[in-house]
Amino acid sequence: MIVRSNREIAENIFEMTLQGEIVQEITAPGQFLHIKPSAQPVPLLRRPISICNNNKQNNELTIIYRTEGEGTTLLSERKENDSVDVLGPLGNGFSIDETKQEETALIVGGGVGVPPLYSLALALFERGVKVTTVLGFADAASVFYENRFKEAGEVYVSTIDGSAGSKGLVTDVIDNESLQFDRLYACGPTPMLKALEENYPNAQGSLSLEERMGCGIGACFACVCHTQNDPGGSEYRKVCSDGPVFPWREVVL
Amino acid sequence: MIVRSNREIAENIFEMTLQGEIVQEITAPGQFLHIKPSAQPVPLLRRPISICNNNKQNNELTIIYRTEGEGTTLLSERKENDSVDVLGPLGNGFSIDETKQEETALIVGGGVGVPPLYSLALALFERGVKVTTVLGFADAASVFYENRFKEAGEVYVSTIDGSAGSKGLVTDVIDNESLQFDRLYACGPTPMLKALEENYPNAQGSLSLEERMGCGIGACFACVCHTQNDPGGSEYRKVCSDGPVFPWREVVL
Amino acid sequence: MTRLQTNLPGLTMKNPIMPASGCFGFGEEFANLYDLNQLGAIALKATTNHPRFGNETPRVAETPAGMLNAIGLQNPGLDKVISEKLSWLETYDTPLLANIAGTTMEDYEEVAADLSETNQVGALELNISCPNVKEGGIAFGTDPDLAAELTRRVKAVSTCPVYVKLSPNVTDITVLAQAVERAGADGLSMINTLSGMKIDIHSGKPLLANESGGLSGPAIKPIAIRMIHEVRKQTELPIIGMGGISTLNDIIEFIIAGADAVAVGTANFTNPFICPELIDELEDYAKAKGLENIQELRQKGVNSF
Amino acid sequence: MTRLQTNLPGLTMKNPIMPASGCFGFGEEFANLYDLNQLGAIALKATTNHPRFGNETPRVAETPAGMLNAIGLQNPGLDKVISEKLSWLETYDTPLLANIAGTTMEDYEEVAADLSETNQVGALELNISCPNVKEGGIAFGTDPDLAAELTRRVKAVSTCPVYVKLSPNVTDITVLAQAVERAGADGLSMINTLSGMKIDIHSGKPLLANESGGLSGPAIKPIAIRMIHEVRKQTELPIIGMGGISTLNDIIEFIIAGADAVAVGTANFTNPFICPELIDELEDYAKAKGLENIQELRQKGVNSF
Ligand SMILES: Cc1cc2nc3c(=O)[nH]c(=O)nc-3n(C[C@H](O)[C@H](O)[C@H](O)COP(=O)(O)OP(=O)(O)OC[C@H]3O[C@@H](n4cnc5c(N)ncnc54)[C@H](O)[C@@H]3O)c2cc1C
Ligand SMILES: Cc1cc2nc3c(=O)[nH]c(=O)nc-3n(C[C@H](O)[C@H](O)[C@H](O)COP(=O)(O)OP(=O)(O)OC[C@H]3O[C@@H](n4cnc5c(N)ncnc54)[C@H](O)[C@@H]3O)c2cc1C
Ligand SMILES: Cc1cc2nc3c(=O)[nH]c(=O)nc-3n(C[C@H](O)[C@H](O)[C@H](O)COP(=O)(O)O)c2cc1C
Ligand SMILES: Cc1cc2nc3c(=O)[nH]c(=O)nc-3n(C[C@H](O)[C@H](O)[C@H](O)COP(=O)(O)O)c2cc1C
Ligand code: FES
Ligand code: FES
Repeated sequence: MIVRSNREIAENIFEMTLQGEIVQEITAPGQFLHIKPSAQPVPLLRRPISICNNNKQNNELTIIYRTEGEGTTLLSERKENDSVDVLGPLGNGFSIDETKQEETALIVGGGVGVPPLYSLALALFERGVKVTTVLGFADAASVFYENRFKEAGEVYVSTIDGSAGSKGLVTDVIDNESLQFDRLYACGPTPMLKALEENYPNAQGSLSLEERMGCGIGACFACVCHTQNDPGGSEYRKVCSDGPVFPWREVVL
Repeated sequence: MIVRSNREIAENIFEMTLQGEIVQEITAPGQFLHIKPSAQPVPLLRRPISICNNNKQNNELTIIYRTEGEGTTLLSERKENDSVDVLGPLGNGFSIDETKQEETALIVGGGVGVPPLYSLALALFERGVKVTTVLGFADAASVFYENRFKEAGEVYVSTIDGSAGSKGLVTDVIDNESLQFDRLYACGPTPMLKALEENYPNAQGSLSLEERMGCGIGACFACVCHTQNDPGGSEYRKVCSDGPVFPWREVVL
Repeated sequence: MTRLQTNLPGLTMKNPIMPASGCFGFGEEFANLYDLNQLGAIALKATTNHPRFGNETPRVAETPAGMLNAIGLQNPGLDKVISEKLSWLETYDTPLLANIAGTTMEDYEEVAADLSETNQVGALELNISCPNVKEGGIAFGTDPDLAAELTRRVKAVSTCPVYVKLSPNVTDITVLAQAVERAGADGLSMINTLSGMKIDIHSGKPLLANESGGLSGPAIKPIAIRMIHEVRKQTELPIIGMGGISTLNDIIEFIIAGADAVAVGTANFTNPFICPELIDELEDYAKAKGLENIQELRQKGVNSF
Repeated sequence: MTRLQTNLPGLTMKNPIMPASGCFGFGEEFANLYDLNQLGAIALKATTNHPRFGNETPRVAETPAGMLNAIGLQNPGLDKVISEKLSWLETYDTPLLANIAGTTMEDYEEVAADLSETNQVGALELNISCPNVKEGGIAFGTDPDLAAELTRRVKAVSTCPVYVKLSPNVTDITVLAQAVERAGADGLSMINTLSGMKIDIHSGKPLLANESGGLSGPAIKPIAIRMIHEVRKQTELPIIGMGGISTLNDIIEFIIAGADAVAVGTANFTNPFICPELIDELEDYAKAKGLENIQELRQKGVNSF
């Protein structure tokens, strides 16, 4: 795909717009791209990055990524009109059909778990669902897309150090604001997902997982996770091809 | 150093101008740079490339290289204002003091052995030496710097397929034109150097060698060659730090 | 179109290129991307007698020009491999090399007997070298006597040719190669992964849940080439070469070193179309060089053509 | 400034970083670039009893994230090393680790006795693993009994501590480590290069004149880490870790894996200033993390600080 723009929108957080035919193949919010950060054999593997939003009219999509290590740092150095080796869209995204109009969807995102939730929020909003979003970040410098999510509904932001929004975790926000919901959608660090699972054991909805990947297409078995209610311990799901989005309580976090 | 220009001047032959303080440290024509083609660990090693010419006034030097493999291909992709990781100037170049004014120097270059000879030709010319240059290339498409060398004296070009200049090898030119000389300077493929050594066993002057290198500074012993007149076989020279320029018949080709 | 034809025991191949075991599953995912009939053969994921979940995650880690994996032989087990995977593969006419693994000799015998009985696999590939399974699986690959005995026993119960996949984690790979040759191996696959480790400096712990894993990718290519070159001097057995292949030149290097066919592993992750791309490139290359058969390159240089 | 202080048998080091044997000559070339007193120690180029020319060229070849070398132990021989190299090094107060090599046990004894007698070397490093010398040098490093006997004999004639440099080209490196420990080794250096090969596809011949060579550089780091981790579980002997180090994070990874000090080899070719740069970075890092001593990182993660 061709880089249309690539800019830092928060501390170490980049938003990249890419153009290419594969945008037409996107079927659901929450799918991801598998990106080769360099044409050379170092770094060797592709990096999974969620699709944040897309525009089929002009074949563009947006990704948002944090410069974690070698691969994402190389990605941040790409300039307009550079080309990027992209495999995708991969995986199964969020299903929104399950959520009815007039129902309330609570969207909870943490850090770089936020991006895939953006197109989800828009899709739910368009469907007539009432969307409430809670976004958690480390600090004020890391906050991004707060206003964007407001396009879909009410937005709460929390930061761990309290430098923006309320101080604390996303779960604190939900408690303090007594947020109610029919469906719960989440993506973020595993401790956050676990806390949500504990607090709302009977929630309906889905969550998006991360795991280290090889192939990204289901062939190498690098990315498996256990399923819940599996006494034998032999059941599994592949995050890349069965996920990355799973119904709440389907897989072991 | 900073790339000032980088352009293809013949088929797969690039001329790059680099700017940096190290230009001040150049002491003789024939020294080389040890260039890291990529900041990443692939390709790992530096590439030795001769300094073709330099301009101390504006801290610029020129190199000319053929895109052989991975490293030189990466180098050819560098654009104006990119920076290049350069070690140098390394090695000992051609000594011109040995050649007196009014003497005739024959300069013989083959392929990418031609570049280091250019500043040599200019230096000899400035010294008042009569310079005759013979340049050999594969074919017309590979010819470069023919006119540049004319700044220093008469120039003969030969190509193996006869598509430019006379058909044949540089040694054919010297024979056919009955070129006479007091000093012989050469750089090019080993078979060319060997032919010159055989044809002119008593020539005075020097030649520049190539060898695969590790460190480029004399520490790793990757680049040694045997010396002539060494019955024990234990004498050696390091191409990187004792050379790359050696007096005729000092080292085994 | 016969320039690339490669006939090895049990494997009549249109070309000498196959995906390597464990890097291609049982082909289903790649069948969505291209026609598997283009492949010379398919090396299937290791099959064990019982289903295995494998190791916990993380199972992969990246290293300079390489990767570590500790999948732990996850697979659906012999019965399901036969009933689901092989039956699905039946629609393809590409020969199958069934990789088998186990923790006892009896495990191997059981899987080998049943798989060869299906008549659907062209040959078996004994994974005696997978460094990820702690139950002793590693010993088969490093002890020449055990390797020979295992080969003999598997040969005795198999109706198709048996290739032994050698481990590079040994002092002298030629000793292993000769041991399994004497025991009746029909061919060799080499090399499997090198045992390696990456430590997450933040946690201070090995990054892989299994602590160590198998190193694959371009980083190991010089080791694979050296070992194939060494073994080729000792035996005329067919060698399926692998270890870091990702370009046409890599394949030529392996053939010159002594490989009769090659397998592409890790590169499938970087570029899922790598196998058909390399097959096309090799065909074009053979045509341009005027080779009657690609094996003419063996022991010779490109310049000879 | 004592955060990096590292005291190993015979080597009282300002910091745990030294250039690796064979990648630094005897220091003369680098002394033109920076003050050698900044280094924790210097591992000298292998010394043999008689001068050696070494192998023919090409002696180096590049591989993905690595390089092969087959220098063949070129060195001026014991007498000249003492009279020219050690006497030149006398002006520095950096401890020296003298790497010694040979083809017979007597060779090693002779070199060890004479070098330790000079009182100028802090410790000896037995290169029992150099894969380039065909005369049997490789056997010392792969046979635990030979390695132990060699260690015992060298210890007997040496007046300074003896480190044994282990070869990674073995089935189980812990067996070698334990053998030389029992034989009295004062420390271990690991790892030496892995035996590898590159073929020039144009000529069809191995690129190195020696055919095979030793693989070094980032490509081998996961193998070095795995081996050090394994050996550390078996012994409390000091370990000088090496194999692909080129960044601060690499050094931390080696220390966590179990290394007491580290050596930087191939990276000196890519960046001749790498050693002093890494020393500065490690000092800054230890300061920023508030470490009293860099060894606090051992077995722990960075997050603990
Ligand atoms: C389905 C999915 C979607 C993701 N979406 C996003 C996103 O939208 N924005 C974003 O910033 N990050 C996202 N991540 C995380 C992102 O993949 C990692 O941050 C990235 O791979 C780190 O690569 P690196 O080279 O910078 O780091 P390095 O640490 O150098 O990477 C080394 C290796 O570890 C892998 N790795 C490291 N961290 C992770 C991780 N958290 N998850 C999976 N693999 C990892 C890398 O892919 C690589 O193979 C997603 C991960 C998954 C699995
Ligand atoms: C002192 C000296 C001066 C040189 N000057 C020039 C010059 O001015 N212009 C020019 O085009 N070339 C010159 N060369 C040759 C140039 O170094 C090689 O063409 C270049 O290193 C090839 O690198 P690559 O990555 O493109 O090829 P690859 O084949 O991918 O290189 C692989 C490895 O082999 C080494 N190598 C390959 N060919 C050579 C060679 N001929 N000599 C030394 N090492 C080699 C590379 O440095 C690298 O380490 C010179 C060589 C030496 C020794
Ligand atoms: C993720 C992964 C899984 C593997 N699984 C198997 C396996 O099940 N059986 C086997 O014999 N080899 C297995 N291998 C080894 C490969 O078949 C191959 O020998 C090795 O990776 C070297 O080739 P490469 O560098 O091209 O990957 C696996 C390799 C990888 C990377
Ligand atoms: C060119 C070269 C020469 C070497 N010579 C020696 C030697 O003489 N003695 C020795 O014990 N190791 C020698 N080594 C091995 C290194 O000391 C080191 O163990 C190995 O290169 C791994 O470290 P690295 O990856 O940082 O280079 C040599 C390595 C290289 C690259
Ligand atoms: S990454 Fe290969 S199966 Fe998921
Ligand atoms: S390249 Fe290292 S001594 Fe010449």
